[in-house]
Amino acid sequence: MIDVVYFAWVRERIGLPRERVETSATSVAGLIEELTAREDRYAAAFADLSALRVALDQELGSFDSSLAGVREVAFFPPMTGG
Amino acid sequence: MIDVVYFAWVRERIGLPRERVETSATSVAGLIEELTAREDRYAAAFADLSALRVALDQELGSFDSSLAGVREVAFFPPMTGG
Amino acid sequence: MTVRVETQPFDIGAETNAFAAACDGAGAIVTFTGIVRDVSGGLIAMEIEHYPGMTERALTAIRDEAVTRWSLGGALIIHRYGRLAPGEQIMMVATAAPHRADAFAAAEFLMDFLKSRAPFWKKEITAVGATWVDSKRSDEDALQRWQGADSSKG
Amino acid sequence: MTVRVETQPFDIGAETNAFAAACDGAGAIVTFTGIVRDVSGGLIAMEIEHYPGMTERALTAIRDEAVTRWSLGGALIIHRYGRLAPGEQIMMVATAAPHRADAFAAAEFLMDFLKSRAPFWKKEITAVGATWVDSKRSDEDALQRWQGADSSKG
Repeated sequence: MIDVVYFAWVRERIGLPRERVETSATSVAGLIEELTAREDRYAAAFADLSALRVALDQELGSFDSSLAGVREVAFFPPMTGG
Repeated sequence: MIDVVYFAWVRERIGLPRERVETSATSVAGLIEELTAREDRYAAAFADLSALRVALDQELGSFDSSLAGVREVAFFPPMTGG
Repeated sequence: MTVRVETQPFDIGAETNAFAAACDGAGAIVTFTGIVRDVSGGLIAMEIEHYPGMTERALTAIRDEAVTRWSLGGALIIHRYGRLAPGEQIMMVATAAPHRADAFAAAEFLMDFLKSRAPFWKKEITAVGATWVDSKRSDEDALQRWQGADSSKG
Repeated sequence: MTVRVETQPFDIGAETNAFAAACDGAGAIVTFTGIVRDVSGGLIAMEIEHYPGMTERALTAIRDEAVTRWSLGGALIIHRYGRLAPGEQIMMVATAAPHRADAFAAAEFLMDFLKSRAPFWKKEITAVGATWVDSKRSDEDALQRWQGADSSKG
């Protein structure tokens, strides 16, 4: 089980801010594949990975990152702070 | 007749902040020559021209600048504002 | 060396004075304040979302990196989230250093990293709808100037 | 678009707030404040001499040049003269612009020109005597980066 959190338009497209996901994926890319296969709203959110960023336990990561030991994965668009 | 004003250590070395000078010099360099010839304190102030700056009617100039039409000449060390 | 993430408005002047008072011995203080701009003329509000937990972590890391790169007498980051009206302050950074070059460089560094590496997202609310603000290529490019110079003193 | 040359202390925070309030529509505000530093530990006071008339003229010219180079929503220069104690503010500049790059560049430009082109001279008073502060080669060098770019927009 892993916590998956969404922000900004990713959250809006998927329709929820956070969920617990039962997954056998070992990488972020694997998790995205599983989610995309679930429902259209996930497929829509993950359609263009170049428009997405990922954080693993609140540190920026990449789609290649391993999920080993990770408790929380976050998906969001490029940040626009400041 | 021209007003000559001095600032910072130039003022201290010459011993006055401002004086009216009767001069036949046509350039700043000519004026410096005249002043230097006057007294040791002027010679001391003008000994190293690389350590001096000049302003003509409150605009930065150079030692080559003409005195034609100039009412006020200022001598001072490099500025240290800010 | 403060990092604050909060919803309520802050007083730029009061924050600046408090920062200056806390940075005893600094010769140079630089502040940057970002303000909600109504670029197109129809902005009702800006909504700022953030990632609680990661935000504080990211801001602290950025602040620590600035303190490592330059000899700072102080560094402050305040960033708001929630609903902001046009003209309200979004965020501010302040840096204190013995010399102005370090204070300026550190403030620009903080801003460049805040823009693209702190988990905030802005949404503009107008009468005709709401739009997520796109990240700017120029902001991503701005980060490049700090790469490969980790040990440089500005 | 204010230039002030004065002896009395100013309130950095109050000046920053007043500047921000006057710069309606600006997205980015940068301030720089210079403070009397007691570098060697024995400073009693700093005396600042200036050239009345030329000072205002020089500061106004520097401010006008900054406004020409960048699209500024506002620019402020305050510089004190007379006798200042360690820890007192010497001067401040503030710039407002739509975007942060312009606000930062304009503030650094104002500072670089103030340092070497505005007719102020500093003298440090210690228990053992008084010394005129030498101009710094690095300050003169800092001006070079603004040369030959008169028409560039930062």
